[in-house]
Amino acid sequence: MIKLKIVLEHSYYPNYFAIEDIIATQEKAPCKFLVNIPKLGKLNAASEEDDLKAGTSLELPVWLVQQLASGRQPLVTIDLPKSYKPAYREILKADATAVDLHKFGLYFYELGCHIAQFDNQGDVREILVHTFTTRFKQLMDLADNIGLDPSAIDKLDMLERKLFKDGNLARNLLNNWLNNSIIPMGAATMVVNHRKRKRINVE
Amino acid sequence: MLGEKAYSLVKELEDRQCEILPYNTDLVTEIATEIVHLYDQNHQDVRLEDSRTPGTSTNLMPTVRMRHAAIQRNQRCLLAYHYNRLRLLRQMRWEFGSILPTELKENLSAAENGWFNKYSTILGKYMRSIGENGGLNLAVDLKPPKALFIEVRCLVDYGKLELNDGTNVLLKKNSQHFLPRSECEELIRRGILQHIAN
Amino acid sequence: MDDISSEDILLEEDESEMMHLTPAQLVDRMQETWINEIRAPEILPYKYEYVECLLEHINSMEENIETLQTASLVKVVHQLEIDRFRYIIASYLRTRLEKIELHVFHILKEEDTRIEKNELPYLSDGELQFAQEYKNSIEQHFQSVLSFWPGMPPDDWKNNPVVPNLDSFVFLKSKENVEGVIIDDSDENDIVDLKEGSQVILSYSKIADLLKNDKVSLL
Amino acid sequence: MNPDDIEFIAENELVQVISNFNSPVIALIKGNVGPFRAGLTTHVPLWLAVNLRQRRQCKIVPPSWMNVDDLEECKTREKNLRIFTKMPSDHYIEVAKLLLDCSSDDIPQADEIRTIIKDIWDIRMAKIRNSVNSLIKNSSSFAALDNLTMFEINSMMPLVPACLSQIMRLKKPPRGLNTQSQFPSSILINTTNTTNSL
Repeated sequence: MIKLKIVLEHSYYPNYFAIEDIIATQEKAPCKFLVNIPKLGKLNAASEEDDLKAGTSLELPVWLVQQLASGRQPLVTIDLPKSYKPAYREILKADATAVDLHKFGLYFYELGCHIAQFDNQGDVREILVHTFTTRFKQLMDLADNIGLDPSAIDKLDMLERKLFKDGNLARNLLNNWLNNSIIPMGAATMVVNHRKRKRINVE
Repeated sequence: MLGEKAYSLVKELEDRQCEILPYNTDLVTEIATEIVHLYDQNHQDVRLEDSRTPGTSTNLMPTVRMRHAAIQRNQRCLLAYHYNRLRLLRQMRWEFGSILPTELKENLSAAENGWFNKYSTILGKYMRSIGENGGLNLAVDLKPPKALFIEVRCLVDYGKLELNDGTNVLLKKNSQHFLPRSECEELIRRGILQHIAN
Repeated sequence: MDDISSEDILLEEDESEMMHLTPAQLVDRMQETWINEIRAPEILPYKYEYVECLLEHINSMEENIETLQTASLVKVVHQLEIDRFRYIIASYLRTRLEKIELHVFHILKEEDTRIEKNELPYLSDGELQFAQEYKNSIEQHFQSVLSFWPGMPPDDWKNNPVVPNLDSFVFLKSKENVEGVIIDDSDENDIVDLKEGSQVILSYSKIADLLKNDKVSLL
Repeated sequence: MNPDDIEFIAENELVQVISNFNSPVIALIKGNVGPFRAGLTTHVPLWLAVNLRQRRQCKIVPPSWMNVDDLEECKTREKNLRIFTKMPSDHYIEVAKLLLDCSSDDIPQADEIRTIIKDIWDIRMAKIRNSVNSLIKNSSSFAALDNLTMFEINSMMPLVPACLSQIMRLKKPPRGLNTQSQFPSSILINTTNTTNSL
């Protein structure tokens, strides 16, 4: 199938319209309110009051927490989501390759990048880099179809999956090239998809 | 919860780099309603704040700020949904050409249909501007050239194809032909011909 | 007012170079330009002179061989060569178009700055017009999407344009000896010398200028 | 770029052919080819050689390095040294594949050659994987790649540059915030240290 997108050649880099970034920032982080927020009590399911009271602890999406915690007058303080707390960091430091990162956090790296803003010690950033570099060998083996255990793909986080998918596609193209004389021209991706769907509808 | 609908709208696009789903008018309208609602509430509270004597009664600014964050989030999701659909439309223009299959067209909003045609027009204009001799079609020559002629099989009853040298070829389902590569590349991409590599 | 198009300026500037460029050199330059464009994360200055010159060669060759017999060896050989060059040009221009679309707001802003500073533009006239119309089409679409908005919608999306990641890593070959390339921003002493012909991988931002000055080429 | 793009670039390499037809010089845009005299050799670009061979209008003279003895020596050297040795051609793998696919009859011991080249490729790929692994492990911001061919470098794409770019992003303080980077740059490789060199 013909890929018309060259965009793929350049690795993921978040932007305002990036679906991945929007989905990643929907993940939740614990925070504690420093002031009363009148009228927005309904955000706290455990309470029936009209106002959200100072001192309340809630788990809110990162996009919201980020806004409320920054600026000159923060409304909340952020706590690290559990996957980035010391206990979990220790697990990753012990052996990051053994961890099912998908369960750890679907968007472990993306969320981590956002959270790292609020971690002055730099522990989050350090564990992100450590985890990524330690798990790279596994990722490369998967992409290169070496030591096939496809179930390992399920244990990748979303960023790793993306890298795996692009890397694996390229590796398969390369292997095809090495093994075949001519790679025939193919129909465009969307055309093929469209046709498949049509067939399903008919059946 | 704030911004939930907007989130599910964006979620629709996840892992859909190669297909366009029906435009979700209902959800888009609901999100617009949520935004207007938040906006109105903020408007009211800001007015109350303006008339409030400092130090008296409740400070509404934190509430306003929180709602504003939700407004921005809703807007981001809404625009991301539309933007990424335009990117898909762009890809469709390159893959299907300037005329879309009707079933796909039905999945677009009126504004999207308009955008598709607009994009087609400006792209065509650009291609015609290349060089001094009437332009260059960028929708062909997608792969490095190998041979001038290639073996193809026809996948549908397409009808007559007139070649640049004036000869006519009848493209019937399952018929095989030896054709100039440059003249059948587009038909291959559109799934009408299949390239048979030996 | 004198209306000098970007192409005129480029023509003047590169005329001397074009005069002594043989067709073989021209083809090599075009190929290098094409690969650089594919590999660079950002859009590079448009090489008007190579594209235009090569297209001209193609056109006159096509005219020359028109009268030859379709299946004659000479015609086939010429046609094969033409197809190769057409592919390079088409792929080059497609790559640029994709970058223009993806980074349109960013690219147009940079282009404005260049014009203000009297620097050479990066886009061809055709590309610039396309970019502006493409930008307008997106703005119009967004306007219609946001038409329900009470008052003025926030400008967040305009303040956060999609930008190329200049930190992207690239493979490159040095075309001459280059000294003192800084490879890490956090340590200015972290430098490396590139010998002519040496191949390295590093972050694009460190060599963008070298690339634009023709000291290195991407792989 | 796909492998066929790199192959396309490799097709510019010159090879010798023995034509079985006569033709005066053909003035291509890039330069003259021919004259062709039946039974005599002349240099042509690989793309032309392959095309003529497919039309049975020539035999191809294998490049001087394409023989069992030289390649065996090359393989032994590659195996014994930790660094990457210089290959006899900057496009050895593409040239070998193209010639072995279209004209194995013209090349003595074609099957052996195919096997040795595959072995050399495998040895070098294994080296690349090792170097890449330590490169990423140390999250380096620079590596030398001397003596790797374009096709071999391309085999690392997109994964290797993508992962390095991602590491850079994970390390970097978010835009707008002026916190110091926590990680000193680790340079795995400098040009004098060949054992670490990619």
